[in-house]
Amino acid sequence: MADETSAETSAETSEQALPAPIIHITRDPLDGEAIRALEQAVTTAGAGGIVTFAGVVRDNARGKRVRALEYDAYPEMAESEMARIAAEVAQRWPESALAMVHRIGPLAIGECSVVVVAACPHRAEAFEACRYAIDALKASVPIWKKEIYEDGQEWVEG
Amino acid sequence: MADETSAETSAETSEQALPAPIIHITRDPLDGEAIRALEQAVTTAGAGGIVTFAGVVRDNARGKRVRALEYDAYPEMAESEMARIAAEVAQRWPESALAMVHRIGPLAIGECSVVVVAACPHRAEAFEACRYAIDALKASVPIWKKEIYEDGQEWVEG
Amino acid sequence: MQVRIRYFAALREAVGEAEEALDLPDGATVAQARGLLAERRPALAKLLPACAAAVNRGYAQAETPLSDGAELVFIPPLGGG
Amino acid sequence: MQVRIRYFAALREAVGEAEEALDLPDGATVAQARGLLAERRPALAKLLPACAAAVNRGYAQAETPLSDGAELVFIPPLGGG
Repeated sequence: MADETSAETSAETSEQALPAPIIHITRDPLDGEAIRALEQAVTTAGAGGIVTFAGVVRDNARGKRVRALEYDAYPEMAESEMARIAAEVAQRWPESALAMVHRIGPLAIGECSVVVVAACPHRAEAFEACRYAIDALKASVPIWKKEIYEDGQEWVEG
Repeated sequence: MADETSAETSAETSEQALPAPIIHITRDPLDGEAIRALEQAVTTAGAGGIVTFAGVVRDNARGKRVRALEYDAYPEMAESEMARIAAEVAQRWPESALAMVHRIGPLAIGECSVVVVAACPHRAEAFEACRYAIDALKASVPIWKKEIYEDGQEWVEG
Repeated sequence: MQVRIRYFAALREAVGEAEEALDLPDGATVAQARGLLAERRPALAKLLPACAAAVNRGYAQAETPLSDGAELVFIPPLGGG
Repeated sequence: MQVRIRYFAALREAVGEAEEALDLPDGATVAQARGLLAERRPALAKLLPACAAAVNRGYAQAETPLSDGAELVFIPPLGGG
């Protein structure tokens, strides 16, 4: 819109620059407001589909009643692994914009532990990029989960 | 938690009932607050993964600069088709909870036209259910899109 | 018998109305209604071939018979999402 | 030479400390550090075999040589997400 004479050549891909990936390990709650802010931060005028994954603390796991969770991270390496994943996403889906935030510390049932947002021109890419990023995060980012039960606690995989 | 003696048998699947699907055609904005409300409405204590798809009005399409959009619907049939899709999702992913809302009327660039939220115990199901629902919506729900350009307008497919 | 036709999107703009009543012979099918409408409404003749049809708010085939009072809608190519 | 070992999650709870310095012969590998640590820290002996290793904040192989001042972390099975 800023330069109408260039509308014809620039219409295919929006001329707004893609935002850099947002990567954080945080102790702050990932509440609705925080998730919305991430979505807004990755959404450009050329984004047609936004896929958000929110991982939430469930009340049960492996047949056991979970009362609460605690996440720990190796924060410097976690952020560098997340940056590596974001670079892979940018290479595979060049028009994507990505946010990945993982919360650590104590979490209650129903609270959000991780958010991944992918914004892309089309929905197929947005689903694929978001799924790729959360799968890669779970596979390689040094974060750990301790489940706290009625009668004990355990660091668990997955 | 309400009945501790039944914790062992009920731990695998959370005892909280799944909410009924949320289905709407609306003229109200699908802003951050509205999306958050949908996410909360489908999230039970057994939900571990929530996938949200938001379709957003882009500034370009098919090489043309889009100034704004207008959506029209056959509202009664649109809602019954969406209910049919929700029933299919419930059959394929029995532990899922789903919300599908499509906005109609005039929309500006960057505004959200459609939101689909799927909440499931695990992330793979949530991605699949959300993707299935938005793909099915686009394939069968009677909603139409008029693109408004600098120099004209057109009802377009897809 | 008579069916109620409702128009949406490109069809409504072409017709300039949101609905109308269409008189049909008893037992007429969706295909017959489509043919009659294309004759009566030249503005629709080019649009109707690309349209699906819905009877009483569900998709219908060309050979679906209509009944008195049915709601018939021709559905142009979809654009939701 | 000396490397800095940092402990997280189950390893930190087992050791009761967040980090320590480990003296190693020059040119020692990740595998040698792991062996030495299992001897010095019996609490870790059961946990270390399931751990990956990271040197200077990137995943490393057993045969990766360490250098003086490196940061070495044994990474228990991941639980992020």
